[in-house]
Parts: sequence; structure tokens; C-alpha cells
Amino acid sequence: MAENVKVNVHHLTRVEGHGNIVVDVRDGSIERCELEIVETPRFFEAMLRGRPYHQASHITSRICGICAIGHATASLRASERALQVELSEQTKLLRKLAFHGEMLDSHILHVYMLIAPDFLDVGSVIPLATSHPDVVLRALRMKKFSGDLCEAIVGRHTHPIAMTVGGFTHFPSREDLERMRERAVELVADVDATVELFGTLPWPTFERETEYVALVHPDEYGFIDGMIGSTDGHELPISAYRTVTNERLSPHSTAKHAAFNRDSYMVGALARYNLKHEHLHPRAKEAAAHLGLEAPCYRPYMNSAAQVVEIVHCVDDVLLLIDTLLERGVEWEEPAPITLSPGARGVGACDVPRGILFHEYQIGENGLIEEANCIIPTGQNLGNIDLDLRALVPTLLDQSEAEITHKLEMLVRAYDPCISCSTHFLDVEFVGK
Amino acid sequence: MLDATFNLSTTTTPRAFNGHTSIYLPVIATIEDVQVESKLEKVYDVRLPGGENLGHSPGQFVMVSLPGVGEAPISVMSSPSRTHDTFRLCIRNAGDLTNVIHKLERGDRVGIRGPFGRGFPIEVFKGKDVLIAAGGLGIAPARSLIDQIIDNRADFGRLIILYGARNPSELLFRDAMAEWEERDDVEALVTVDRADDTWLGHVGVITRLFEHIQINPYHTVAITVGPPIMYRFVVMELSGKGLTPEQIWMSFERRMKCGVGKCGHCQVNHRYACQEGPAWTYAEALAFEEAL
Amino acid sequence: MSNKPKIAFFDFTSCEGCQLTVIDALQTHLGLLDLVEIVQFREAMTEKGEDYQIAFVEGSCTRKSDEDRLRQIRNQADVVVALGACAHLGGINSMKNRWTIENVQTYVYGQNGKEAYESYPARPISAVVQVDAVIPGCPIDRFEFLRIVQQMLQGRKPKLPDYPLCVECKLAENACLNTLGKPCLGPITRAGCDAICPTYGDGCEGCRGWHPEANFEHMREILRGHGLSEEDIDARFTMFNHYQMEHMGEDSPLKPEAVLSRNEALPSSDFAAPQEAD
Amino acid sequence: MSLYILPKDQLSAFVEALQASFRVVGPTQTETGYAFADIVDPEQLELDYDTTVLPPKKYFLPQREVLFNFHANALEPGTGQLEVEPVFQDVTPTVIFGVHTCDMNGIMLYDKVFAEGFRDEHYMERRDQIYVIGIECLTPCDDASFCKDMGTLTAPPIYDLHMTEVNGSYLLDTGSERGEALLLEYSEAKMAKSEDMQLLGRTLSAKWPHFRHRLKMSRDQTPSLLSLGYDAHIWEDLGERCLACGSCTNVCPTCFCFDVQDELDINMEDGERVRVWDSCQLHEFALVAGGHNFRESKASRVRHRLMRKGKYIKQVHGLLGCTGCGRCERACLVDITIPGTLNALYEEMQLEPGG
Ligand SMILES: Cc1cc2nc3c(=O)[nH]c(=O)nc-3n(C[C@H](O)[C@H](O)[C@H](O)COP(=O)(O)OP(=O)(O)OC[C@H]3O[C@@H](n4cnc5c(N)ncnc54)[C@H](O)[C@@H]3O)c2cc1C
Ligand code: SF4
Ligand code: SF4
Ligand code: SF4
Repeated sequence: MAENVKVNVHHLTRVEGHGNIVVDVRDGSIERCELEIVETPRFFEAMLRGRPYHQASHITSRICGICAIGHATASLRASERALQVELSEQTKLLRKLAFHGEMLDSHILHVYMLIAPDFLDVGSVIPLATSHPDVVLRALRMKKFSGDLCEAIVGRHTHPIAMTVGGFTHFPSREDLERMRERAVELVADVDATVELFGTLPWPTFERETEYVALVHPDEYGFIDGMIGSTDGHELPISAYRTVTNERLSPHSTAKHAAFNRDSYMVGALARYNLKHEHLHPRAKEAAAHLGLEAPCYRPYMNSAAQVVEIVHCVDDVLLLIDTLLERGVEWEEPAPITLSPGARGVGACDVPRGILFHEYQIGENGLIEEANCIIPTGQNLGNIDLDLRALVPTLLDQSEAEITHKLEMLVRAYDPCISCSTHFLDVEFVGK
Repeated sequence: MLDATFNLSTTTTPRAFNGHTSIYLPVIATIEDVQVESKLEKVYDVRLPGGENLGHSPGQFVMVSLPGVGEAPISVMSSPSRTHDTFRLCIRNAGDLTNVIHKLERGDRVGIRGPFGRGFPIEVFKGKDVLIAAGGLGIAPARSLIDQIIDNRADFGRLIILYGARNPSELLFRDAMAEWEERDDVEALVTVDRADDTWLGHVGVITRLFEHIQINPYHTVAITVGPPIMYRFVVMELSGKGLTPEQIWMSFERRMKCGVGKCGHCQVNHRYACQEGPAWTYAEALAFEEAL
Repeated sequence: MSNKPKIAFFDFTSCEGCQLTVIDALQTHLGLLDLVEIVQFREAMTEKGEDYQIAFVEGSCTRKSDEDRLRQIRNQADVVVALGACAHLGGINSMKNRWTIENVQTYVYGQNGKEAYESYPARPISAVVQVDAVIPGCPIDRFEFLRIVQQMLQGRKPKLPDYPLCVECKLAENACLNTLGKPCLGPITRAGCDAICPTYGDGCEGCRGWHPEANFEHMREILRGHGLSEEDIDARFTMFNHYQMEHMGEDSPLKPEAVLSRNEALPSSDFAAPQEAD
Repeated sequence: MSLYILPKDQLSAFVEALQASFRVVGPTQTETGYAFADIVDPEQLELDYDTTVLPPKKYFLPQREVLFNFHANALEPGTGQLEVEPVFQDVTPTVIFGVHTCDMNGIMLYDKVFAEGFRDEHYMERRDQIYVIGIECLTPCDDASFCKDMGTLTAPPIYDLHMTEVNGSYLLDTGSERGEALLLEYSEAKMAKSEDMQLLGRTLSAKWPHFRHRLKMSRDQTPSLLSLGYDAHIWEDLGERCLACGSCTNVCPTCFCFDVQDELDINMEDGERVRVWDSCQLHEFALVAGGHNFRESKASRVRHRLMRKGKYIKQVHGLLGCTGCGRCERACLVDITIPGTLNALYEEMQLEPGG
């Protein structure tokens, strides 16, 4: 039982930079408890000013090497809205396919390399590789699939090439699609095994009711476009995103914070699950049941379980999308035409692995960007993480500092603030050889 | 098609594989000895499998390779008259491959292809006074010729060796040079561009040595080997002494990737330095717009 | 543990995509771990060793406080390698150099931005410390990364192609985008990525930097031929290479205003700035 | 050897029959034009095609070709086991359909280059396995070509079979015994009759007026023109424009220069020595140790290419080094062309007789 607790976890998470958790409890009451973000500011919005619209998606994909396809897609949608572009059905299908590639890549990395070791109480992936080499190899197989899927559609995962305003500059061949289909079918066994594995994990029961925000669509579990939905019962067009995000500066972090109807809200897999689980593919629904996920779920740790559910959903959706594309046949298409007009504005939104992402541009008649705004998911989650931490810490005070630290780290990781810094991925190979 | 004069002989015939042979396949040779010659140069004695005779003539080169690093043309420094079961290379640490070669020790292995190219036509030099003007590393290929002449001294007239280096520390083969200077049937003169405290000999570029020699233009052939800029000035001196372009031989350095006249890098006009060269007469070179 | 060379990865201002590419490289070339010992790699491990011979540095230097850390790395490592366009060229980050720092700070973070967010014009790390080798690209090419590591392990000086991208593009038998009316910077960009962008139908953007004989004047002519505006052409020349163009001096193919515009020219705007902290 | 006739609609059957025993390649349509590629479905074969980006040389001298495998200690080179084993890459029975006459001239030159002097077994072994089926050009493929000037508008004697489209059929000339055997074994071709021959003669003679001359001089004059113009002014202008991108040489059916590189596996023990296409237009091509570059300026490199095409290759191999296919002209973004250059040189030499 600790009356005075001081936890300082350095470089725990990453929000295009680094993060620390600071907890300071004195005489049983919380003095400080926050996620500190020490991001190197990059000023993307300022950089975009004066640049031709066609560069925007390639510039903004460089915001994050993990969510590159997500940023590029949101950016393209913003430009396309501003430039009154109508996308072809084929473009939409191909964009979804690439998006799934990234969703899978990110989720697989996150649940296998971070979450699994935490829960299996093996500390990191190193012992996991020794105790469960099959698990690690499976993760590598699944990740390779996602990378190859991205490559087939957009050239590469980190900084996609073939997506452009109005469409694509390159198209997968029938053989490419057939090959990826075959591999997706083979992957199903790995996906099942993933559900099986995560079904056995003891998810912490910590619970805090909050608002969940995600993109919603009338008839699908979609990630691109749609409406902004909230579990507090609101549905707004994407263009009204500023009403939702209400960005504020927080004194202890260089990332901006957001709040909608409450002090904070949560975005990401759990938010999506809570808002639109009924549109999941049947196998994903079964997986949710197996994992004990039930909407509405207010347990932030279950965000990772929702990610597993999305893995199942995405693989099934990839199969569906490829079948549709094979049936229609992929045709070479020039990008859809654009219309320039003075001061045209457009907002693009995507639900990337970590939650909703907004890009808004104002594009002049000369095709140059005049104003730009980008809002990243982790920025939206920060306020919610802070409040979770504050609610969680008092319940942990009877535990050792090491245990507290571990639980807090796990909480922050569950939000998947950005995978790379807290992954113990490489260690796999150290041991595996 | 190609001039009949160039040398197509390669003693190190590539091994046959499924009935095919490859001109790009090196034979694996062993380094018998390594000596440090200067800060930049080392001398290697190389032995082909079974001590097979390389069978080169002075002025020819071999392609030396370290699989995993690369391959480079290197002149044979030893005289065919001296050693038979090994041959000698003098290699300057000039870049990527040669830097790694400089780490090799006795007993290590290298790949060898060749010998390639047309060397100096020693038969043509017989009975003549031979003047050799070598600059820098050029003394290595020249050495092959010099030793050959010394070993068959009676077949030739005078032997005049002019050798220039940038500074005393870059002078190669000092022992041999001392030996040549001792002999009364060899006239050897050495110069350095820039002297230091230890240097008592000639100072100045190699062309300055020509002041000190007299030659009979009717009886002399001249061979010059050195860096590209040297040739123009040496040729001027030789012409000034009455030599015709046909009496002046020079060895050309070019980039080479194959050594067998395919890769195109060593072309001088329409001719391949790796096959029809590297030794050409000045008369031949005059016909190349690209040569000097 | 062994006498394998110890290597470490560091990140400055970047998207960390190059480090992710290193992870991708490990997925297909696990054997790399038999050759080197990774002692620091925040992307992938929590352990942190301070004893390393080769440091791979990702990201640009964008603030004064980065400099010390860079110098520390330089002091420790025998070999410092710039990993990716941000570290190599200043990359994407240097686009902000067109505006004054105060302007970008307030545009993105409002009036508080000036104090809260330290920043200065983005620079390649070679502007701060001596760099021994470069792995270009945004992101890096994983095969080039592996090749360069191999060369360093052999004690060789890593070598980059110093010819233009068109060479690789032709070997891939792509129809030339510039002849199809689509702008491509291949003729002035250093090869080494196997012309991946043109292969996927999109013109090269110069992320690997210029090759030594880049002919800007005629590249500009070609782009004009596609009907591009001067601003558009400048934007292409400066997407990854803003810093390079700023520092070319007399030889620069750009007018000075294309690389440095004045703060005053911009109307103030709160488009991106958040509300004040409460 | 003799002339055969095959109705056009039987071509697919011929291709299909060949596929059982051969790798069949030929011109196919791509998103942006045409390219030589493997024929999976006979329908893909497009015999009426515009010139491809790369000539069929890629089947004779692949962009990247392994010369030998090695096993060595690359971390400490020279030590330990060092083994080498030659590799003969892509030696597969292959039938190439639809080679234009200009490209067949390119192959003819390659055959000389790789057989003369040191015999290049890597090329020769592969060459033996390749059957060339030419196609007669009856109309110009586009504005950039100048085959009529270069004398390549007619088939050189290197083909195994050569097809001419006449009245809904192909007339096939057999250029080799193995070509004839191939035709007889895998197709339903019949001996051509005398009226077919008549028709062929008429078709061939009728094609010439469709092709124009672009050179102001005869091709026999190019060697002396180039000698004379070695120090002409135009080179400086071309050098200033040139992007040094090497596209002209990479797409050229007569360029064969290559670089040799070692590639290592990640285990640092096994690897391959490969040759890859190189270009005399690149800065490093003539650079030697010590930093001296025998062709430092772009002007000297552009000139070297023209010299090779119009003079040097002819001096060595007896054939001009340009087939007039026009590929380099299409590839060049700054409009450096063979006819343009030769004509400008011709003009300049008229102004300054004697150069
Ligand atoms: C006929 C001939 C005989 C030679 N004899 C000797 C000799 O006896 N001793 C000796 O030390 N050197 C000799 N050289 C020079 C030697 O070949 C180069 O120093 C060597 O190729 C450098 O290779 P590297 O890999 O160490 O250098 P790199 O790192 O590859 O290059 C250093 C420089 O050499 C150039 N170069 C690269 N490959 C070649 C090549 N194949 N040919 C020429 N230049 C190249 C590069 O452009 C660069 O400028 C000879 C060259 C020729 C052509
Ligand atoms: S597409 Fe670009 S890189 Fe390729 S040849 Fe054309 S200009 Fe060069
Ligand atoms: S093509 Fe250009 S932009 Fe694309 S990866 Fe290569 S160098 Fe970078
Ligand atoms: S030089 Fe040009 S026109 Fe002549 S063969 Fe080569 S590519 Fe064709």
C-alpha cells in the first residue's frame, strides 16, 4: 500500500514523437497524473500553404510512417471535395483495399508485438518468441501479407505511390489480385488462431464511461468518408468536424487536445466497434463474442480486442473486395477531372487504425493550397487517456510501483498511441535465431 | 575484323562447366608473399593452381578479383624471364577493391583472369637501344620489361631508365633502382617532383631528365608508362630527340570491366585498350582523336 | 555478447518510416542479425545500449536542442549514417523553411506557439555533424539499406549510384512519364530506388536528392513543356530538396522568393491554430 | 530454304503449339504502348505494333545477368574457401515473334560482338536457344524511325523465320534449317505457290515509297563525316542540353556496354557476379583511379555515342552501330536525335570544309 507514488515512464509512447507518463500521488491524492507529449513540432499545416494540391497527399503521408496510407487517403478526400471530384467505383474499391492493408499491418503489429507480451505476462516479445515461436512466426506471416497487399495496390506501405487526386496512377493486374486473394484465403487460418489466442487473455476490467466517436456509414463497417457518429447520439457531416474536435492546447503537451460533448472522447477500434458493430462481417461478430466484447463496452483495455475483431473483419472484407474487383475487371482509368474555383474548401476524413483523422484544405484557383488543417487521432485521444489515468490510479494504490507502472503502460498502449516506440518487435529476431 | 596483332592467348583457361566455359570466370590463385613497397603500394607474389606458368609478356595485365568485392585490371610486374610458377603484381591502394586487397596476407586467395592485352613487342626491340620513361606506378609494368631486357642483356643495345615520382616517399623499387644504377650496362636516372631533406638526387618533372641523356635516334625505341598527363610531355621530348612516332610506345590506362573487349569502358576511339592495347605506338595513338 | 559490430538507431524530426523500413528489411533478411548487434532501436525494443560503433540517424535537425544529442551520437559512433531523406537532405521538413519560424509556429499552434514550440529551419544532419554515409530516400529502399550495411561491414566506403533515375526506369522498361505529359524529376534525381515511383505511374519527386550532373535548366524546360506554372515547378524542386535549393547560391535554378518568402506576404489566419489553453 | 504460307487465323494455333516446348515471347500491348513480353495467351501477340521501349535485346543480353556464383568469406576477403561456379542464365529454348527488321539488324551486330575476339559463352549459349521470327515492316512504325536511311528496312540474314503479311496470310521465309523444321513441326504452313511469291515481290517493292529519308547524307558517308566533325561546334550545344540520363543507350538495340558488379547474400558468404547494362553517357563510365575521367564533359560523351554509332562500330565489326529504329529519339527529353545531329554536323561541315 503506497501513500506516495511517483511514476515517470519515459519515452513510453509515440505521437509523432515521444511521450512520458507522469504520475505523482502524495498522501493518497493525485497531484499530477498525465500523459506528457514531447513531440518535435513539424508544422505540416504551415508547410502545405502555397504548395500545389497534387503534392498534398504525398507530403502528408510523411506525417507518420505507420499511418501513411490513412493520411494520404484523408488528404486526397479533402482535395477531392475542394476540387469537386467524383470518384469512380473502381477508385473507391481500390482505396478501400489499400486502406485494409494498412489497417491490418498496424493492428497486427500492435496486438502481437505489444499487447500479447503484456498480457501473457512475458514482459516483451523476447520470451514470447522462445515460449511461443509459432505465435511470432504467425505474426510475421500476417504482417507480410498486409505489406504485400499495400505494395500490389499502391506500390509500398510506407508512403504510398499510386494514389492521386481523382484516382490511381497504377493498377494491379488480374494476376496480382488473384495472388493476393489466394494468400488472403490462406491467411484465414492465421486469423482464426489469432482470435483463439486473444480469447484466452485476461482483459483488465477497468471501466470508465466516456463518449466514443467514429465514422459511420449506413450500410457498412467503413473507414473512409461517411458521417461523424458519437455514442452520445450525434451524427454530423464530416465538414462539421471542428464542432467535434474543439482543439485546445494543453499546458503539458505539444499535441493538441480535443473534446466534444464531454471533457474528452475516445476514437479508434473500440469507438468504431461501439458505434457500428452490427455492420461487421459474420466471422468478425463471432470473434467479438469469443473475445467477450459487447457493445457498449467502456473498458479501454478492450480496444486491443476490438482491433483483433477488425483484423477478422478486414481479411474477410479484402476477400470480398478482391472478388468484386475480379468480377468487374480492373480497367486503366485516368484520374477523374478536377474543377478549380477561388477559395474552395474541402474536408477529408478517415478512420485510421488509431481513430478518426481529418484533413481540411482551402485551395485557390491556381491550384495552390491556401489553408490547411490536420487533426490526428492520438491528439483526440489524449484528453481521454488523461481522464482514464486519473480514474485508474486510485484503484491501483495498493499495488507495488512496478505493478502500477505496468498497468499504466498497458493502458496507454491499449490506445495504441502509435505503435512503433513501444513495440518490442525486433527482440523477436534476437531470440528467434 | 579486329586487328590480328592483339594477343588472344590466355593460359589461365577458364574451367569448363557442363561443357560451357566462361571468359568471366577467374581461376583461384594463392598469394605466396606480400611486401610493403611504400605507403600506397604493396607487391604480391601470386601462384596459379599447380604453379602453372602465367605465360604473359611484359605490358600485359591480369584481372584480379575478390568475389564479393570486385575486380580490377593490374599489370604484371614480374618478368617472364624470372619466375615461372608465380608472378608478381604491384598494387596501389586507390579505391574500393584495392583497399581490400591491401588487407590480404600470404596464403590468401584471389581470382585471376588473363593475361590480357597486347604487351610490348619485345622482339621488335631486339638489337635496339631501349629507353624507358616511367612515371609513378608506371614503373610496375615497366619493371617487367626492364627485367626481361636485363636477363637477355646481350640481345639489346643500351638500356636507359628514366623514372620520376612525385616525392621521395613515393619512389618504388629503390633496391632494384640502386642495382640498376650500379650496373654499367644500365643507365638509370631518377627524379622527384618535390624533394625533401633526405633527397640528394634530381628534382623536377620527369622530362627534366632528358637533359641528361643523349640518344641515337636511328637505333632507339622508347617506352613510356605513367599517368595520362605525363605522355604529352614525354612524347614532346622524345620527338625533340628525333624519334619518330613509330619508335615510341606507350601504355594506356582506361577503366576496364571485362578485359575481353566487350564491356566498352576501355575504348579509345574504336579500339579496346584491354585487347589491342594497353600498349600502342605513338603513331597508332595519333590516329585516335581521343587518345591523349 | 560478441564481436559483432554494434549498431544503434536514433530518430530526430521524421515520420519514422525509414526505421519501419528497416523492420521490413529484417522480416525478409533476418540474417542481418547474425552480422550486427542492435543495441538501440526505439522502434522495436526497450533496451538501450550506449556502446555502439555505427549510428543510423533518422530525421532532420529542427531545433537547437537537437544539436547536442547529435554531437553526442557523433562522439560515440565510429560511423554515422544519415538514414533517409530527412537526415540526408532536410527532406519534407525543410519545406517549412520557406516561412519564418514565428509564422509557422503561430499558424499551427496560435499565439502560444512561439514560446511553447522550439524550432528553427530544418537542416540535414550533415549541417551539424560530419556524416560518413548516406542512405537516401523517403522512405529508404530496404535493399539499398542492406547493401550499404554489408559494404560497411566489409570496411568499404558505401557507394551510391551517381547517375539519374532514368537509368533504372529504362531498365524496368517503363514508358517515360515525361513523354506521356506527366511531370517526372527522374532526369535530375539520383538513382537507387529502382524507379519505384515511375513504375507505379507517378513522377519522381526527388526524394533521393539530385545527382551530381543534374541539369536543372533543361529539367525546367521539360516541365514547362507540360504546361506547369513556375510555382508548380518550384514546388517540385523543393518538396524534398528545399534545403538544398536554399543553399545552392548562385547555381540555384530557383528565384530567391521561391525558397524564402516573407512573413508579411501571408495574411494571418487561425485556420489550423487551436483555441487558447484553458 | 523456301517460302511458306500460313493463313493469319492459324497463327494462334502455331503459337499455342510452340508454347508446349518453348518460351514464346513477342510484342504485346501495355497500358502505354507495346513491349516484348512472354506470351501466355496467343491473343496477346500484337504483330502490328509501334516500336517498343526496349528492343528484344533484353532476351539476348538481359538487363542483369549472373556470370558466376561464388562462395567466399566476404567479411575477410581472400581468407577461407573461395569457390566459383559459372552460371549460364536464361538458356531456354525461346521463340521471339515479330521482330522488326531494324531490331534484327541489332541482333546481327550482337552476334558479331559476342562471337568475335573472345567468345562470350554466356551470350552464345543463350543465342543458340533463341529462334528469331521477324516481321516485315510494310509501313513506318512512327516519325522517329529512319530505317530507310540506315539500310535496315529489309531483313538481315539472321532470322529463322521471317513473316510478311500478304492478303490475309503470312508468307514465311525460312532463314535457317531449324527455322524451317520449327515451322513444319508446329504449324500447318504450306509451301507458297508461285503466285504467292509474285504477290510477295509486289508487296515488298510497294512498301518503299511509304518510308522517307531523314538523313541529308548517305549512311556510307557517316564515318568520314564524323571524323571530319570531331571538333565541330554542335557537340558543345548537345552537351549543354544533355541530361546525362543514359536513356538513349539503354533503349538502343545496338548498345551493349555493361558494368560488372558483385552482389552478396545477407550471409556474407554466397553471392553472384553479375553484369548489368551500362551507359557511356554516364559520368563514371570512363573514370579511372586517381580521378581522371577520359570523358569528363557531357559533350565528349554525346560525341562518343555518335562516333560509336556512325563510325567506330563499323570500323570494328563492319556494321554501322545504328539501326535507325528511332528509340533514342523517342526516349530523349531534350531532343537529341541521330538524324538531327548528323544533319547538323553535315551542315556545319559544309560551312567549314575540312572541319
Ligand atoms: C591496363 C591497366 C593496368 C593497371 N595496372 C595497375 C597496376 O599494376 N597496379 C595498380 O595498382 N593499378 C593498376 N591499374 C589501375 C587499377 O586498375 C585501379 O587502380 C583499380 O581498378 C582501382 O579499383 P578499386 O576498386 O580499388 O577502385 P574504385 O573504388 O573502384 O575506384 C577508384 C577509381 O578507379 C576507377 N576505376 C574503377 N574500376 C576501374 C577499372 N576497372 N579500371 C580502371 N579504373 C577503374 C573509378 O572510376 C574510380 O575513379 C591498372 C589499370 C589498367 C587499366
Ligand atoms: S519516367 Fe522519369 S525516370 Fe523514367 S525515363 Fe522518364 S523522366 Fe526518366
Ligand atoms: S522515384 Fe523519386 S520520389 Fe520515388 S522513391 Fe525514387 S527517388 Fe524517391
Ligand atoms: S542509336 Fe537510336 S536510332 Fe540508332 S539503333 Fe540506337 S536507339 Fe535506334
